[in-house]
Amino acid sequence: MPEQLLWAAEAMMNGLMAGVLYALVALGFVLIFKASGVFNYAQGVMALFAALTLVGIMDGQVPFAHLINAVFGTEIHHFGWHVPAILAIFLTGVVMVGLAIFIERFVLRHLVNQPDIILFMATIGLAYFMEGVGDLMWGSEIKTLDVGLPQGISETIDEATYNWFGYGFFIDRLDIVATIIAALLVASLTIFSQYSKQGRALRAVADDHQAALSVGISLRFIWVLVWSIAGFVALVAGMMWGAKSGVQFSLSLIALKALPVLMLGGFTSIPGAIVGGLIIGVGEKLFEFSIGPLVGGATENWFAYVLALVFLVFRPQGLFGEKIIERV
Amino acid sequence: MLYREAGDFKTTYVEDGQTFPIKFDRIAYYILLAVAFGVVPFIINDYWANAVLVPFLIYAVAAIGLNILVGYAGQVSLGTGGFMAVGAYACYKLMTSFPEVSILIHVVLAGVITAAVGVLFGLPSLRIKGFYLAVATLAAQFFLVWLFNKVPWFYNYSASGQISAPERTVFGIEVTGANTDAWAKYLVCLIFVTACAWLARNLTRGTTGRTWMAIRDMDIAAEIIGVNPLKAKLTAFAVSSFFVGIAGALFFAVYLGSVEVGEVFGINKSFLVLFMIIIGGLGSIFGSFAGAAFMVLMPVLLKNILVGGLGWPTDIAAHFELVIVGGLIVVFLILEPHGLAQLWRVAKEKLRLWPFPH
Amino acid sequence: MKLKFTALAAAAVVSAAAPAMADLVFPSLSYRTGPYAAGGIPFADGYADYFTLLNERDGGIGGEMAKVIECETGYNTEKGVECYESTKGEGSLIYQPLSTGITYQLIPKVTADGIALHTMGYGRTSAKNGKVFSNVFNYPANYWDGASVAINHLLDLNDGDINGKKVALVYHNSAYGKEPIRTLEELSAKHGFELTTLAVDHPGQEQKSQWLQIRREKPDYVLMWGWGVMNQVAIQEAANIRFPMENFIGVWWSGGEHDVIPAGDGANGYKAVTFHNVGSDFPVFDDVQKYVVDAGKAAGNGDQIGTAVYNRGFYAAMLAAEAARNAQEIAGKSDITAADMLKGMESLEITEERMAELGMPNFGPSFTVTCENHGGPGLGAIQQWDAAAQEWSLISDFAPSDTEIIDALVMEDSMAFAKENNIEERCN
Amino acid sequence: MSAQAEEYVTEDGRKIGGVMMEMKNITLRFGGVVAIKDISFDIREGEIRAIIGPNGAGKSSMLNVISGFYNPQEGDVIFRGKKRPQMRPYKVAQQGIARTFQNIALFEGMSVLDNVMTGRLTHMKTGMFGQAMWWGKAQDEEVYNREKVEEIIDFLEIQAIRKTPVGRLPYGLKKRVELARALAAEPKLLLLDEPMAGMNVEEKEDMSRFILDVNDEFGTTIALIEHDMGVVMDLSDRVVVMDYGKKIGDGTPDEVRSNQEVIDAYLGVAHD
Repeated sequence: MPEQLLWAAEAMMNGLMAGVLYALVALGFVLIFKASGVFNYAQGVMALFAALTLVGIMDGQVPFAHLINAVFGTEIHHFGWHVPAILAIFLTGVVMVGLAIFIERFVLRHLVNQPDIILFMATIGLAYFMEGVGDLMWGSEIKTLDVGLPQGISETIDEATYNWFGYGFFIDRLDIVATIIAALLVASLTIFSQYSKQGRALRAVADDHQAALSVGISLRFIWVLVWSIAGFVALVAGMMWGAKSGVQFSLSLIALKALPVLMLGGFTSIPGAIVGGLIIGVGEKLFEFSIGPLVGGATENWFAYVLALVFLVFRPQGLFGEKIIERV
Repeated sequence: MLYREAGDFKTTYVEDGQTFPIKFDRIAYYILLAVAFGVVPFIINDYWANAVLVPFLIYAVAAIGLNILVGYAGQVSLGTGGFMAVGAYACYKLMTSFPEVSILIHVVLAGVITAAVGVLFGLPSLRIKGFYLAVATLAAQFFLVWLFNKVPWFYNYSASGQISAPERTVFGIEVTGANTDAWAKYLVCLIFVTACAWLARNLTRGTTGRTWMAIRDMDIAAEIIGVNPLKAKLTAFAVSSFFVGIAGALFFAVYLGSVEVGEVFGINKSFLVLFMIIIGGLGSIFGSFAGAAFMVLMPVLLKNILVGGLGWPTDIAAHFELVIVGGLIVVFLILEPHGLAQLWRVAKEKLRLWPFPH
Repeated sequence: MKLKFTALAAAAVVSAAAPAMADLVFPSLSYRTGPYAAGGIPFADGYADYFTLLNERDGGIGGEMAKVIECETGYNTEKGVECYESTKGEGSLIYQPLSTGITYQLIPKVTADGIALHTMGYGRTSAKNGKVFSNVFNYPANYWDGASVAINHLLDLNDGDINGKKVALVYHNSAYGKEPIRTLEELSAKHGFELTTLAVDHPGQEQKSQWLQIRREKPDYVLMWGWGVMNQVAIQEAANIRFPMENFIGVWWSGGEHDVIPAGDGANGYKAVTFHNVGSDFPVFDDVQKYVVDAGKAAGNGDQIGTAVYNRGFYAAMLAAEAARNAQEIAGKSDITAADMLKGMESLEITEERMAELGMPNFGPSFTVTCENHGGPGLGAIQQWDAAAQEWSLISDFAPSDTEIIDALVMEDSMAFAKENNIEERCN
Repeated sequence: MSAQAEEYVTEDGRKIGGVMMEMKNITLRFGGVVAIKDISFDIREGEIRAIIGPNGAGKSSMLNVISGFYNPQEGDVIFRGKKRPQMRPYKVAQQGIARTFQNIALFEGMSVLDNVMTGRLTHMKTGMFGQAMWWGKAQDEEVYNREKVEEIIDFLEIQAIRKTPVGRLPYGLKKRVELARALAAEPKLLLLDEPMAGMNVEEKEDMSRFILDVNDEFGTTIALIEHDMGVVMDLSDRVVVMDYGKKIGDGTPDEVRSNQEVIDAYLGVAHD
């Protein structure tokens, strides 16, 4: 049935778009894991924190207003100004760099050479901490994020596909923008890591900590750098998702969407994150489209994991990994 | 010099292998058991039982279970919530299908069923390792929760999708349902905790424990010296899930009385139990208790201090609670990555020498 | 260090357990944190503000000061249990747990402890049957009423004939979300509309698949049982696919300001079922401004007054206060106990006159509670969102649900519960 | 092939029996790389058999084939007259083949005693349930095996460190603990992968003594890889020489020493 095929194609297109966003979040994980061996569970909360900060700055909210009011009995809420989106994004970027320095200074520096699981746990502690601080700073109600991103159906595509196939595809304009931004981000990150001095240092550290140290690369600088980049990636991800749902606690759960991508693509592979994201996005949408109605729907959450799991059982080295030769 | 081991010689291998080789520890342990069984049930009230002790004991069972898998066998799992749900739903189905059978048997059977499910989801561990396995167990977490939510048979087709524990008695004393006395709840959980801790201790100090630890420390070498990795990993999943299933069954039947799977056994539960064993100490039964105590008591204590004691608004207190718990976790990991159990060990070593440190 | 910890623990527990009687205690199990804080904050504010108003303006209820003990649950069942256990010893009269999970927890507990539980527009629907659920009340409306009221609205729109129309239900894939399905199935059999259900898994950030399906299948109407972030995303996605918003009806938990505002103009025309009035255009709010907000005693910033969920909390407090007043009359004393409160609730009568007296004319439906019927008549109305004015308004009167179908369902479910738990019917 | 008789008694009075294990035309590849190329040799009951060769000759791969860790693409492994099917390493261990590793592979998180006890896993028979109950069978078994292990601990003179976590031990002791673990299995065939690598002369002497004692007292057949030619020639009854995955020599130490190909390989004559 051609109609079914068209629908499947539409689901697939949307899956690809969703996949790009998953890839973006996964990218944040990969960067940090590559450079510091940390499985950063706080990535999702970083997205929430970044988006909260962005909205807070744009609306001129007073940080910790609720706390200050409760302690001093004052009634302050807003500075009364509105910061343009571009400037606010820049300022949020600065805050995320500050956060990276804070994390390096107070957490990572003290946990050098600890086992992976300890570092992983530390980031979970960090996630709690940042969630609490974010709430204290900006309040826990839902905030509307409007940085001027377009939303809604893209009529051009709708019309074009209608003329071609007799069925108009639905593509969200936000998704298109997100795809472009994500693609740009990935490209610039690749260029950065390939051609800049810091990028080379980054790759050196990813390859071998000890060797990198011995040729005079500052590990601390690299850590601050990757956490800053990851913070910025989180900001972009937070913006994309926040534009749709408003900025709220649930943003932090997008980390869960990135984990199957990591399994599929590998914790250390940037191309893996991208291709993995696309596979997961398309896979879960197609499954929900085809099998979902038969089993009652709402399958996307677990299907992504099961897909990655099955894939790994048959190919333990992941998407782009070399075949593992075990040695003793 | 109260706490010492000098002069406390072991003349047989049996004595050398016992759980508390130091006499002082042994006495302290028996006193603790005596107080837990003989004193606490008489002074416990609803608040202490429902808000502190019962959840602590149940989480301790779950933590022991997860510690076997993560701490002893080295297989990181984030599916604890899902496995607890299996225990809870198995217990519910058993309770409603065979009302004449004792609830205690149902709880144990729920553990057995969970063990079977655990083995099933443990199979990928033969091919997948480390964080990849951890993420893979999330598949179990999400799938199981989805399943129990989706298939009405599991909740007896009730309109609400909630499962509620009917009233059941042991020796004529109610242990589930609304009219259960605080002490009865407490005692049931205490019995299970004691039994589970004893079983776990026996398994981990003997052949099975060494098999698990060998797999954890170096799986390839373990296989070459004769450990069947399939058997070792799957038994770890089975035993771990058995305990986790018991914890889930108790959580549902004795502690909460009614649950909805997504809310109670969601992914947060998995992380919470993982927290417990890491804060408490991986590969330590004592650590499982310490971690459970820490994670159950800490929020209650903070809440009572901040809201009850200092009179802060509840939301600010709740936010601070997150900040403090998160901060404490990080501080703990920095100060003592091997958890409370290691802290305790170090303290004991200091005590041995005290007051003559040289 | 260890000593200090124990001492602190002891001190904390003592302070938690110390009874402070004499006031009328209304515990408020709120959630100002966590994923659902956006709904929890205004409700808790409204609940607290009403009692503050009574204390400040009237000197309490019947001369007794009302005391609200707030306890943060974070929408977490275990914390809810802790809250219940730590407050029940303080002479609490009525619990409003604000979460289906905690409600199920507390149903057996309050029954054993003899305290009233009021679950207004949530919780266990079949608790309406007072013969089985002695301590649980869910007036004035429950989920099944909500589903029926929504369908009634569709009947009104189509001159009473929705035969062959396609209705889709988008629901949160949880016990809560599944509540209306059974009722809708019965109604679909009765009225001949075609029902499709679309589950959205928690948390609901990603709903492309569901809305693509809606776009393909073009249902005439979409109903929603959403919660948390699912609401905002669903409304945004509906706007994205250009689904006509006036054909999109949410339950009351999908009908707050915070649910529609993030979608901006796209949300214009969206409807929701409600069992209480919206807006700040009531005389009582002038008093709130005067006695509570201006006096610096408001629970929140004071800017939530009139929002849908604030009003719901406010309304819940009003019903609780009225029940307490009724209980005082019956008991003939002002310092009532939890047992008196139960009697007060079981014979509660809310009339139009009484609401007008309270400065809240037409704030909710008028109804009476009896021993057999703890759920009232199941009256609901439809509210609609005006994106330009940024406000909800009622577009229908409070009208009854299809009691014929719902009562049968209530009976079936409550009887099953009674059988499972060996409960004898009362009120005979 | 070596020209010795089927069974004989060595000068120092040890009995060398018939063929215990025979490697027949073994070829092992990793992708395109050939690690072992068509090698055949045998190991006899009771002898000390050495495998030598320059770095990258494929010695360790050969040991891994024997212990079942690698499965050769071609060739047969014949153990005690029966062709061994492809089997997992733990099954090989259960047949009575134990080994040590080039880069020590001890269980760092466990004590010395526990490490050595793992060596006895193949002798533990109590089921899970029995172990969970502990009292009775499991405890008896534990004590019996503990006694066996204590014998080995005494034999290798590591009594003082039995409760020490392995991670804290110096290199030489770790090597000894690893030997203890392998011995605890009471193996029929013991594989030693560079037992003396990284040791000083004194430690080497100790280790050589242990190896000879093991062979002498328990009658254990030993196959070892070693770089130190002096040690190899002193210890072993027969030597296989490998180079670039091929066998270039096989025989008694004296025979091998005079083999021209071996001399070339060791003196680094260019391959043509």
